[in-house]
Amino acid sequence: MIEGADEKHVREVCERFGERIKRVERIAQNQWLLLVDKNDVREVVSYVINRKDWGETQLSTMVGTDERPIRGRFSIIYWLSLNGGEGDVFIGVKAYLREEDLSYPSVTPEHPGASWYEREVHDLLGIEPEDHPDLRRLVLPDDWPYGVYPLRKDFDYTDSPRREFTEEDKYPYRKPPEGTVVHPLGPYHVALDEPGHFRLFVRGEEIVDVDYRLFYQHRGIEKIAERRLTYDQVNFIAERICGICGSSHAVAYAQAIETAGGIEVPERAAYIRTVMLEIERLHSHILNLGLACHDAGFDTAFMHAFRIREPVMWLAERLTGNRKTYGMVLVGGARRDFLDYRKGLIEKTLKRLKEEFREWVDSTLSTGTFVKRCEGVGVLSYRDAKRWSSVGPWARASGRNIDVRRDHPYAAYRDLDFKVPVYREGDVLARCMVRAEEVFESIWIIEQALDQMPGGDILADYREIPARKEALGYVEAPRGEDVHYVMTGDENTLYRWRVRASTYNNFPSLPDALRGNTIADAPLIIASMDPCYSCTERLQVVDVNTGRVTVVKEEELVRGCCRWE
Amino acid sequence: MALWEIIVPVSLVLTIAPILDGMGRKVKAKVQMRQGPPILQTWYDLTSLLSMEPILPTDGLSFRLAPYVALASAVAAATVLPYGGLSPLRFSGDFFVFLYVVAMVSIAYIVAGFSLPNTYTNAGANREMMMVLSIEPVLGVAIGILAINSHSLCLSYMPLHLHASPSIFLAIGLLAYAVYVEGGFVPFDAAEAETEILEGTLCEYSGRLLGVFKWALMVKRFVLLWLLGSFIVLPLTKGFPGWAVFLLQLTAVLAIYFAVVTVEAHNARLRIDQAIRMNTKVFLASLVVLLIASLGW
Amino acid sequence: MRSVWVFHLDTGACNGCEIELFDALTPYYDAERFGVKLVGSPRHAHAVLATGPLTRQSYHAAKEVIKAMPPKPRIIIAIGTCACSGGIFYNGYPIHRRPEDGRKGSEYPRRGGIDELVRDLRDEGEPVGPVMYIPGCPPRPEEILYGIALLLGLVEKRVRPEEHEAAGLEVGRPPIDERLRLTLRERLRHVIGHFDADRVLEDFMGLVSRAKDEEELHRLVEDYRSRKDERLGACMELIETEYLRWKRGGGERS
Amino acid sequence: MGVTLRYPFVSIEAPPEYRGVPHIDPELCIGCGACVNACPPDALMRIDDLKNGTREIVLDIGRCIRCARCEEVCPTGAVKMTGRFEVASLDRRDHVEVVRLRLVRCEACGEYTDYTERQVVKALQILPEEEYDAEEIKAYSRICRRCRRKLSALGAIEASRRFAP
Repeated sequence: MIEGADEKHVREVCERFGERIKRVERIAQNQWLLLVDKNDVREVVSYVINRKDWGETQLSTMVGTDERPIRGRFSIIYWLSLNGGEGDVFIGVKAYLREEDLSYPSVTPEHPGASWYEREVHDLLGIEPEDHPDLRRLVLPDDWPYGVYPLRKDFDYTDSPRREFTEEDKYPYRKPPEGTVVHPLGPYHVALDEPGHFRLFVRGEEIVDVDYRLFYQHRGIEKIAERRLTYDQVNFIAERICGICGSSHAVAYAQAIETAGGIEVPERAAYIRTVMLEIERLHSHILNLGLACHDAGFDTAFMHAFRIREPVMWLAERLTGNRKTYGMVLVGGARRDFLDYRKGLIEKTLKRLKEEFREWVDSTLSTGTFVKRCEGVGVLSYRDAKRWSSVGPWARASGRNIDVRRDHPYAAYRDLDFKVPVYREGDVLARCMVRAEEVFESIWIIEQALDQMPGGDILADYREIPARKEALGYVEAPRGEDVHYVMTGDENTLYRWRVRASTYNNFPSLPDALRGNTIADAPLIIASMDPCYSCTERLQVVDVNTGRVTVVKEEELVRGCCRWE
Repeated sequence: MALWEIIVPVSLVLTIAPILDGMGRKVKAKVQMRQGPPILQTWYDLTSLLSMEPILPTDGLSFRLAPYVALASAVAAATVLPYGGLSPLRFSGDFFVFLYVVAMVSIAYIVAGFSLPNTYTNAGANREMMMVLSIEPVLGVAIGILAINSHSLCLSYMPLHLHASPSIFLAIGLLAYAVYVEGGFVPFDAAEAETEILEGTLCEYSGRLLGVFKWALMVKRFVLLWLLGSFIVLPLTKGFPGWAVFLLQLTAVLAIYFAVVTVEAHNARLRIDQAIRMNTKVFLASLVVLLIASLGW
Repeated sequence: MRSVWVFHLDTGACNGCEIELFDALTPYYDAERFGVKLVGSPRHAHAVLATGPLTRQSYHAAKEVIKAMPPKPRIIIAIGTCACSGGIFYNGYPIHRRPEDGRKGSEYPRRGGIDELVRDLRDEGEPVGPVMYIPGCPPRPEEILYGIALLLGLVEKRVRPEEHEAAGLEVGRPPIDERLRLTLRERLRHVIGHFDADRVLEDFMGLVSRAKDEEELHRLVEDYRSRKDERLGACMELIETEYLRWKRGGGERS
Repeated sequence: MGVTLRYPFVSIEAPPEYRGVPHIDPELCIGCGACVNACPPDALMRIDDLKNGTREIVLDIGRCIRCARCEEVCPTGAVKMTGRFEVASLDRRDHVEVVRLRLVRCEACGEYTDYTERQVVKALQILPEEEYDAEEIKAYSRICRRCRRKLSALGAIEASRRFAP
């Protein structure tokens, strides 16, 4: 047995590949790093992903790093996780790439869920996945020059090179399939709160296929954090990765650093974090349910959803000082304590919320026109959900039984009891149901956490965070698994930080859910994924055509659809 | 016929339609537990739009004329309806004129929508077309039954000469449905859906032209509601003085409108195919009613 | 103006401002009271509500949106710190900045956000109306309402530039030893967080200045503990202990 | 049964826990720049003018993300989060707050040092009196780093002469 393979699943992988696993390193209690040759990456990754008896295996994140200043090479790590009660295991498959030869066999042909990750390292680091079916630009702006890789260490974070940008060499969208017309959606569309450009290829009102260009919100966060900010400051930019599930990102980041630096978080802080994460889930789920109603033209339900959500925002403001960006997380613990009167506020708010939300769900689900719009619409099959490594309510509505809180307990979740709702239908209605049920579960979790909250400090005292330590931090955000990878650096700054938001894993499966539906349902389906483009940091999509027989000329189309671009 | 007999009702309709819309917004706000905008808000919006120079995305004449055609048609529809004792234009067969000019508003909307190479306006025009094609027959049949019953083709004469029969009540029901759908109220507002197709045809209009178009649509709604209100009120108020009848008509229209808005507030928007399917069913039902009516029941 | 139709323009925001913006339209805040209506097309809009630090990818689209608006009044409402000045992301590589603004300068007011686009448009000769800046991260719905009300002339402006010459050499002296105060403050930050720590410490210093001797101080502390939250009480006890230890250690200066 | 609040037609206050816009108390600020180092979005800046001997601590609340890190690290309590939130304006200059402090002038070379007069006063409050002689420190603090280095070098030479004449 290879030294370090002290866990059943890891041992099995090592036995299966023998000598080809060059080294095993346990970098944290539940995280193993397997070093392989770059040509073996694809095989090892697909072996783990495809082990049917290992439950909901998942590509959790993939990181490319410019390790030239330390080791003279680039590195890639595919992080796989086992979920669904199989054990608390994260397996990283790592390979080094020499600068002269940055190509390696792509994993995408085996597991489509790897597509975006590989496009991203291609964009940002210049790593070349061979046989990748679609290596179009994903992350960087259209007017970014080719051959400039911002995440390489020799790139200054404030540089912002441009290239001449002409109409012709805009983003290479796919040609619409025979007999279809392009219906553009976004980047500025009322039903998409955030910019993203979709091209729906439509026949009549039916969506035949979809192309997209996203990442309008790519803000270079990882680079800013590696160069401009200190460990504690990064908490605040992490929180601003997403304005809806920001706290999840801040916690995921802090947990990654704490794991890497061996910092023990006081128990009370873990409970405080848990309560804040659940409060965030409450407001996020109610928000999303409200927006789904809005997109279905049901404004009254939208208004009422926001009305009953508002006290949650007020509660957050009184607990943390801000309605949305809680600023509660520092490396090592929490920033504000729950005094007795604050606990009282939580209890009071939850009591009211529980009643009002139940009423809201009942009345909304008894509205025939609304249910008609949601039932059987935007179906994502279990196969597709798994194929794309989807996460969160989007995956759970399609039958994937995964939830980081249960499968890889962090903060205080180990001590708490809760159910994970799973539906098989995979339609918009199922997603609404998952969210509605999770609201009640969250309330229950908070009640328990308040009851069991231990005493003690809320912020750990630590001296220094050692350099060159790697670790993952993960959180079940309202939209699903958020995974942060960190490699610590010198002088109180990060060497590498890779943020993987939940929408990043969900988005690529969206075309599968859109196909076969009508343009009228597109905004609703997109909303039901609860996309957070800003989380994902970079995004754009395409849409459908009109039912006219005359085929609109390509140029006209471009003019028509580019009007808002 | 004096000129004032036309000017007064027309200016009344032009003034009241936006106020009615403002009231609707207020009612909706109340259902949603909000304070809502002032009742005159729609008027403020209109004046603001009418004072703004429009942007013309195309040189096409149809794009520029469509709003005015729509407004003129809607106003024309208003002139054949009875207001208390007054009917600005009444002649036998004005019922066909009414159907025609109401359809003209939609046609202007459709033409405007197709005058641009923009998929949103096209989708809006397309949906409006499907909607009109599926609902105009119902409207026609409903009024047709009323015409058969009253042996008249004049809209101001018909309501006064109806005799009670089961088919009449069914016909009024059909008329109410047709008015609801034709008025573009939720759940039948797919053609102007903001979140789906950015208000369809209107998405490329701006400033004055947008104002005129919106006004036309409001007038159309008002005219349809007035038609329905008249068929309910006039048969019950034979022999009342003209002003009283007018006030009762107005009250009826307000009552119907509030009911409509409340229904609107409690529904999601139907997809166009769902709406069409529903309209088709209603149309088939209307044929049955027509059969009953022609049998004299 | 009694009617403000707004188009929402997200130039790379984190969504925080978006949801607060939505909130401002919902029952508790109801911006429709002032005639604010969210519209789906820039052609209909009197104003754009801009959020986000203006990423390069969204720059071109954002420019098209503003050009698609009627030339008058074309008001820009910058919502949130990012739109006002680029926020925490201001000098990241995918953020649009005018070349002359640089990326590492220490100019003030801080540059960035939608302003970069507005100035570009003005340079191109496009008419652009006034820009209302509503900072906040994200701004509360009340702040957004306030900003819009300010634009409509319904409320007074409440901020002005502040410049102070801090010439005096008096820096104030707390009633307890400064070194002890700083040590306790750091310790309490770990116990209940800086926000409550500052308050307890202040309360304690209040008690010290009120108390004539240690006995009275102890009484006051006991009284405080009986009135206040358990956690605050525990902190107060910790402070008192440390204070007395320091004092008995002969640390007090004359 | 509407729930709409009357704001902005009535004035309201944010809850006491609210982190509003920060404010620098010019009476308490010593210009140490701890807040500048902690500020994630660089809304706080320290700008030294070594020619005129002034230091500006600049706060731009239009760049501030209201994380309250400045308040957390400020040693004198000069930076405080206020409950204010009504800070919208048509002019960005309204958002800027500047505190100007005097830098210490080196008594040896006449150049300005990179710390303020007030920093020295504060440091003297913190240093335990029994271990240091206040007067000596005070005198020492009025000499810039470079001169101090020079002095200690001279001192070392002087001392070495004693042993190796």
